[in-house]
Amino acid sequence: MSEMLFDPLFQLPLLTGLLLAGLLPVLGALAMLRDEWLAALGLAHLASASALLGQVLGVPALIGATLGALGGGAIKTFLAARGNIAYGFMILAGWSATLLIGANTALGEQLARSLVEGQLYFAGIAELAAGLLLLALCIRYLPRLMRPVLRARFFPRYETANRLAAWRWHLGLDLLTAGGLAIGTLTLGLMGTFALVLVPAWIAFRLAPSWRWTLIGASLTGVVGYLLAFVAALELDQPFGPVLVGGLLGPALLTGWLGRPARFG
Amino acid sequence: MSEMLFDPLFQLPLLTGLLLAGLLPVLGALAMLRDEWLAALGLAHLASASALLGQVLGVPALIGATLGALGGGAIKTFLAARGNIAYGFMILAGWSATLLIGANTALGEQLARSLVEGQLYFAGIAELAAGLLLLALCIRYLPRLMRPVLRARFFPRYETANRLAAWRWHLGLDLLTAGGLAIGTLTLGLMGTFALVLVPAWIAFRLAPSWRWTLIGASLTGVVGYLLAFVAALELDQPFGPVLVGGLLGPALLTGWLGRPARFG
Amino acid sequence: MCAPDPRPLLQLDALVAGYARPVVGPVSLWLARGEVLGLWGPNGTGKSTLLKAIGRSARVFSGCIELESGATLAHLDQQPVRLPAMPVTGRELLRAAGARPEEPERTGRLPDVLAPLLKRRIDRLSGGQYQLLWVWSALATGADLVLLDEPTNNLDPANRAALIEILGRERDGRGVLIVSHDHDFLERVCSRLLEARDTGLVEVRTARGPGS
Amino acid sequence: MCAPDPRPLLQLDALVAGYARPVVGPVSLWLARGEVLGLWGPNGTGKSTLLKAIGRSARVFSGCIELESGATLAHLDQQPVRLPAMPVTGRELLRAAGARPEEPERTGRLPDVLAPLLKRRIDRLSGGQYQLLWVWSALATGADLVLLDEPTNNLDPANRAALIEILGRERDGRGVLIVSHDHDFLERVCSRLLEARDTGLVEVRTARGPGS
Amino acid sequence: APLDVVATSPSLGALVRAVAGERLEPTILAGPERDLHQLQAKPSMMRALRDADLVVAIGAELEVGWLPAAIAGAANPAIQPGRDGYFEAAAQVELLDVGGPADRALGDVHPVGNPHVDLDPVRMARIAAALAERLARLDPAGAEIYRSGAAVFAQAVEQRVADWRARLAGAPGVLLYHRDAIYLLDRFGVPLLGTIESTPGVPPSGQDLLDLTAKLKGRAGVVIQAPYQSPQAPAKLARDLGWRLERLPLAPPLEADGTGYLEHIERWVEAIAAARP
Ligand SMILES: Nc1ncnc2c1ncn2[C@@H]1O[C@H](COP(=O)(O)OP(=O)(O)OP(=O)(O)O)[C@@H](O)[C@H]1O
Ligand SMILES: Nc1ncnc2c1ncn2[C@@H]1O[C@H](COP(=O)(O)OP(=O)(O)OP(=O)(O)O)[C@@H](O)[C@H]1O
Ligand SMILES: [Mg+2]
Ligand SMILES: [Mg+2]
Ligand SMILES: [Zn+2]
Repeated sequence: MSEMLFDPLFQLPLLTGLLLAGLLPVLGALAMLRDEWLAALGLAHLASASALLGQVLGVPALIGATLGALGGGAIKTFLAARGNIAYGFMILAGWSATLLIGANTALGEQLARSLVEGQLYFAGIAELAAGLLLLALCIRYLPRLMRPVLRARFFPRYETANRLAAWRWHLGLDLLTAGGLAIGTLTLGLMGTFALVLVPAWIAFRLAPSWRWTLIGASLTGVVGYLLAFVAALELDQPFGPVLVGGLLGPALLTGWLGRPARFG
Repeated sequence: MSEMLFDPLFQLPLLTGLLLAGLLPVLGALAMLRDEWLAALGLAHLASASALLGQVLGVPALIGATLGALGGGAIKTFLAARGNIAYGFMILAGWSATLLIGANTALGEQLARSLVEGQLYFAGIAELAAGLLLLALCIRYLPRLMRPVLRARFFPRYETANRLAAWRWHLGLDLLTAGGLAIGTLTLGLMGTFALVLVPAWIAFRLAPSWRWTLIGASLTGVVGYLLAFVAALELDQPFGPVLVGGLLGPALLTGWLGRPARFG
Repeated sequence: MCAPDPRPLLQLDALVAGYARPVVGPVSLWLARGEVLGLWGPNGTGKSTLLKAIGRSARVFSGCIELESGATLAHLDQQPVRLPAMPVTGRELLRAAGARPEEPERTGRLPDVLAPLLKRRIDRLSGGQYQLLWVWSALATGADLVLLDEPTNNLDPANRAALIEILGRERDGRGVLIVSHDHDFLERVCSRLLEARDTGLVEVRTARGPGS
Repeated sequence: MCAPDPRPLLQLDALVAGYARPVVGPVSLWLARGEVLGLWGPNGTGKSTLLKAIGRSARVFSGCIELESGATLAHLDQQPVRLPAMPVTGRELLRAAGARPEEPERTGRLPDVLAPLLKRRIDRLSGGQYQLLWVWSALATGADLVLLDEPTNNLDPANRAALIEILGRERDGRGVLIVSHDHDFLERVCSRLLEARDTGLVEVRTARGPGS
Repeated sequence: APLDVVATSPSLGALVRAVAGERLEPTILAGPERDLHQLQAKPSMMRALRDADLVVAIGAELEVGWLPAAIAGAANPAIQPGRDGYFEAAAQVELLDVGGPADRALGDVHPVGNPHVDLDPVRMARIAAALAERLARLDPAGAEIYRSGAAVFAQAVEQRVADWRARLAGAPGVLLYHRDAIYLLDRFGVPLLGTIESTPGVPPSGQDLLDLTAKLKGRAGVVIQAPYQSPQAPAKLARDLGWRLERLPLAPPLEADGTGYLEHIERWVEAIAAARP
């Protein structure tokens, strides 16, 4: 087993994934706070649509997809759309646009999706670089975004009352989320990214004693779940994405069971 | 145009779809009330997984899928899981199971999705019968489910306090939702079903003066959007699903724009 | 002081309740039909937790809660449920609670201020308007035991007086347990008043004695 | 009655505000730094709407709102925001509001009752505990104008007294506008008191006159 | 074995066995039920690619969604595109559907030409010859075996093509889901009556179905779909037209060799020939 884990073939993927498994849950906790954990699915649907559109116009799929995700974040800020429902609408819009573009141009829709979705075992130096870029962006911007995010959640009137340039940090966070999820999807695949955003944050929200520990706990849960899944996938020779989901759902079920509503008597 | 609409080839699909376009928004309004509009996506992912599993075991896909959706509803009741997050977990569980089954058996995961997804133009007498069954179930059970649902939303403590056999109506509603969405997905496709559940209810929640009118308004929005989309899809020779989504997103954007947060001054 | 009814509607016996850990108790009390029992005490002493334990939504660590068999409960939270966009009218809300606004003979007369609100969406009511509707929804259900948590929040003096009047009419065979910080209000509506102190619940004299 | 300060912090001039339709006004009032202005009146007369209009979250139909340029606002809703599962401590909540619980010299002394709550998750506080934290969060921000809506809800007499004391200390150059149904509370903390009547806002005498 | 050979599809695996006989045992990445347009990677796939001396792919962007990334991830310099260790079947023969959508009404094409060459036995024989040369270059010691293996396979194909041509002469035609069998139809002059999807992955519109039914009503034919394709539309069209519906994989079973490959073609021929009224 250990020799598999240290097989140089899987070192770069292991490292890149580890980075994302630590970062995505932090973005996930912020998304959970804002009730926007559906972000990964919403943005991914927009990204496939715009990857396809990009191909029609001769833009490489990767660039088209990234622009689509970032554009989705920007449009969300612009429409002042908040909450999961915004991403629900994104799913619908992206999905139908993909099908309509597919039906009216010479480009296959399935191909577009598989082009913008990565698989961990393919991760190379480019994905690692993207992960490091995400790390840098998070270290630079998350600390200063944290306060406005919490404030907007608990004191929604403060922002409006002070004509704060709220759109600036909303845009910042929406773009950071979109970018982070795009990098996650390109590296881990959509399902792994969705799982890393949703599950560790959900567990941490139940158990953590404070916001600080929510972020730390979510990140640790992500990392531990990731490592277990990595080993399990290698051992059992399985695709990584679904094993990661399984590895994260286990602890979630346990948490849910432990924290089930107190019974009477 | 009109001759297309009255082309006997399309009469059965038109009728079946019309039935569903009137019913699904009502289920959607209930789902929106419970903050469970993600149901369609969650159940569909479970249904694909179980359709695939069924094929491994030699069960016909349709039965496997239906059992999967109903089982999802039952498990949700059993775990007392509430809200969209329950369906978020269903998406993850169903999706990873599909991929794992796909990767380890002779059944491709591509098939899974297509097994549970219908297309309106294929609707035949079986789909119409399923739609009528849904109509009958809704007429029979929705009126008596309405009060407990509203009560659980606004007076969550009443149920617990009275040891009401709450799980019975929760199960009833979860199963009705699962069944309704399964029939919708088999007939209209996943995207059309998701759109019919989410969009008309969202519009009605903003505009309706009462719960009664929310249900009526959602149903009417669904029917009108559906008819427009049906004609448009035939006229423009487009796949029906995305056109329906487009036809519903238009009014939603308009509603959102009209009801945008009041500006200062 | 003797129980007006030999078999109380509700009886708590050395009840210790809480969440992950116990936060209140041991508490013993009883409540008979026809009584309005008040409970007051400092913030955070576990009054709401006690109501939740009776309403089966907090955990019981020891002791027991005995409720007359078959008795129905209406339990309102301290903070009314207000949701961002809810296309439900006041009348529909009352119906959902189990009240019949059309049949005043069964549920008592609707307060005058509420009548014009019944046609409006509840997400467009003011804080006090919703509060009154919320409290009324519990009283109009015909539940045998009504648990109210801070019912006077947000109410203006006139509506507070209306609530006092309604509760005064509530002596018809059901039991009401009210948690409030409004001492004057409790004095006016309660037949007995308990105070939460460090030593446990202590009975306090009120203007309206038992059965007054 | 003369303005204690020639340039008021806040001035409303024949303001008509509401949502889809106007619900309050025309209202004219002014508030100078150092004042605590109280507003009371029946349920549904538009007090909260007025605060929202000042806080730029209700629609202004006519008239105008003038705020000293550069003045910052803290606006609390009538119903505190309580979310089902929120792993945020009291201290983190205060920080998010812009308060510095560690620097009492800047934001005023923290009420004694709050200190032990700062380490706990806010979803595990009692109604009154959270209410006090919530109100304090607005006062500790250093905003120039603080809008409070029913701050005494859920507070026990001791905490209510603590709030009165805190507000008494608030005369240091900021303005506070309080909506409440607790007339006694308003009398104690406000330098001026306005009553919402059908005819508009009417000034009422209080125990503490202007500048007392 | 002297060479580690990885084939993306069972058709190519069968071809490797046909050429190399016992000398080489190819690792096959996807079973016949898999859609080669998309594939989930397992760790064993990455190891196979890292250790491979030769990757045999279909090419023409059929595997573009995963193979380039997998090869890059495996960091095996020998199998990079352009090197001797990377062999594309589609690059060895002339392709159909080159140069953009020739006939929109019949459905869509892959941008650089239709890659599904593995259903044409004649092209496969030519590919086998090229593959033999490539293997010979990588493993000179086995050159004789490879060349003779390719020749034997070509002969076997030639033997059967005449029979197949005879059996398929005048076959009424096939309705496909995707343009994945056009090489076979083109080889034997069987008409392609249409494709059910108008674009890969896009469900047919109502008009498509109407047109197809209207156009094909009263004619004879057979609907053939791959196992991973959505069954509803083919089933409905088959029902409406009164045709047989065949579900045939695009590739032979995993363990197939040259004979197994020809057996696989035989199944297709049989299904198409049986449609004769
Ligand atoms: N969900 C919870 N989990 C853990 N502890 C809780 C929870 N809710 C309340 N508590 C704690 O239990 C104690 C009692 O809370 P409770 O809400 O019952 O007080 P209360 O008497 O109703 O106070 P108030 O007058 O402020 O409403 C408090 O110390 C509170 O912090
Ligand atoms: N979102 C809304 N949309 C439409 N009308 C509203 C809305 N919110 C409140 N109203 C109506 O506006 C009027 C004023 O409401 P507001 O909340 O300002 O009253 P208030 O003076 O604060 O009352 P209370 O003392 O009960 O808090 C009421 O009649 C109320 O029904
Ligand atoms: Mg309480
Ligand atoms: Mg108010
Ligand atoms: Zn293809």
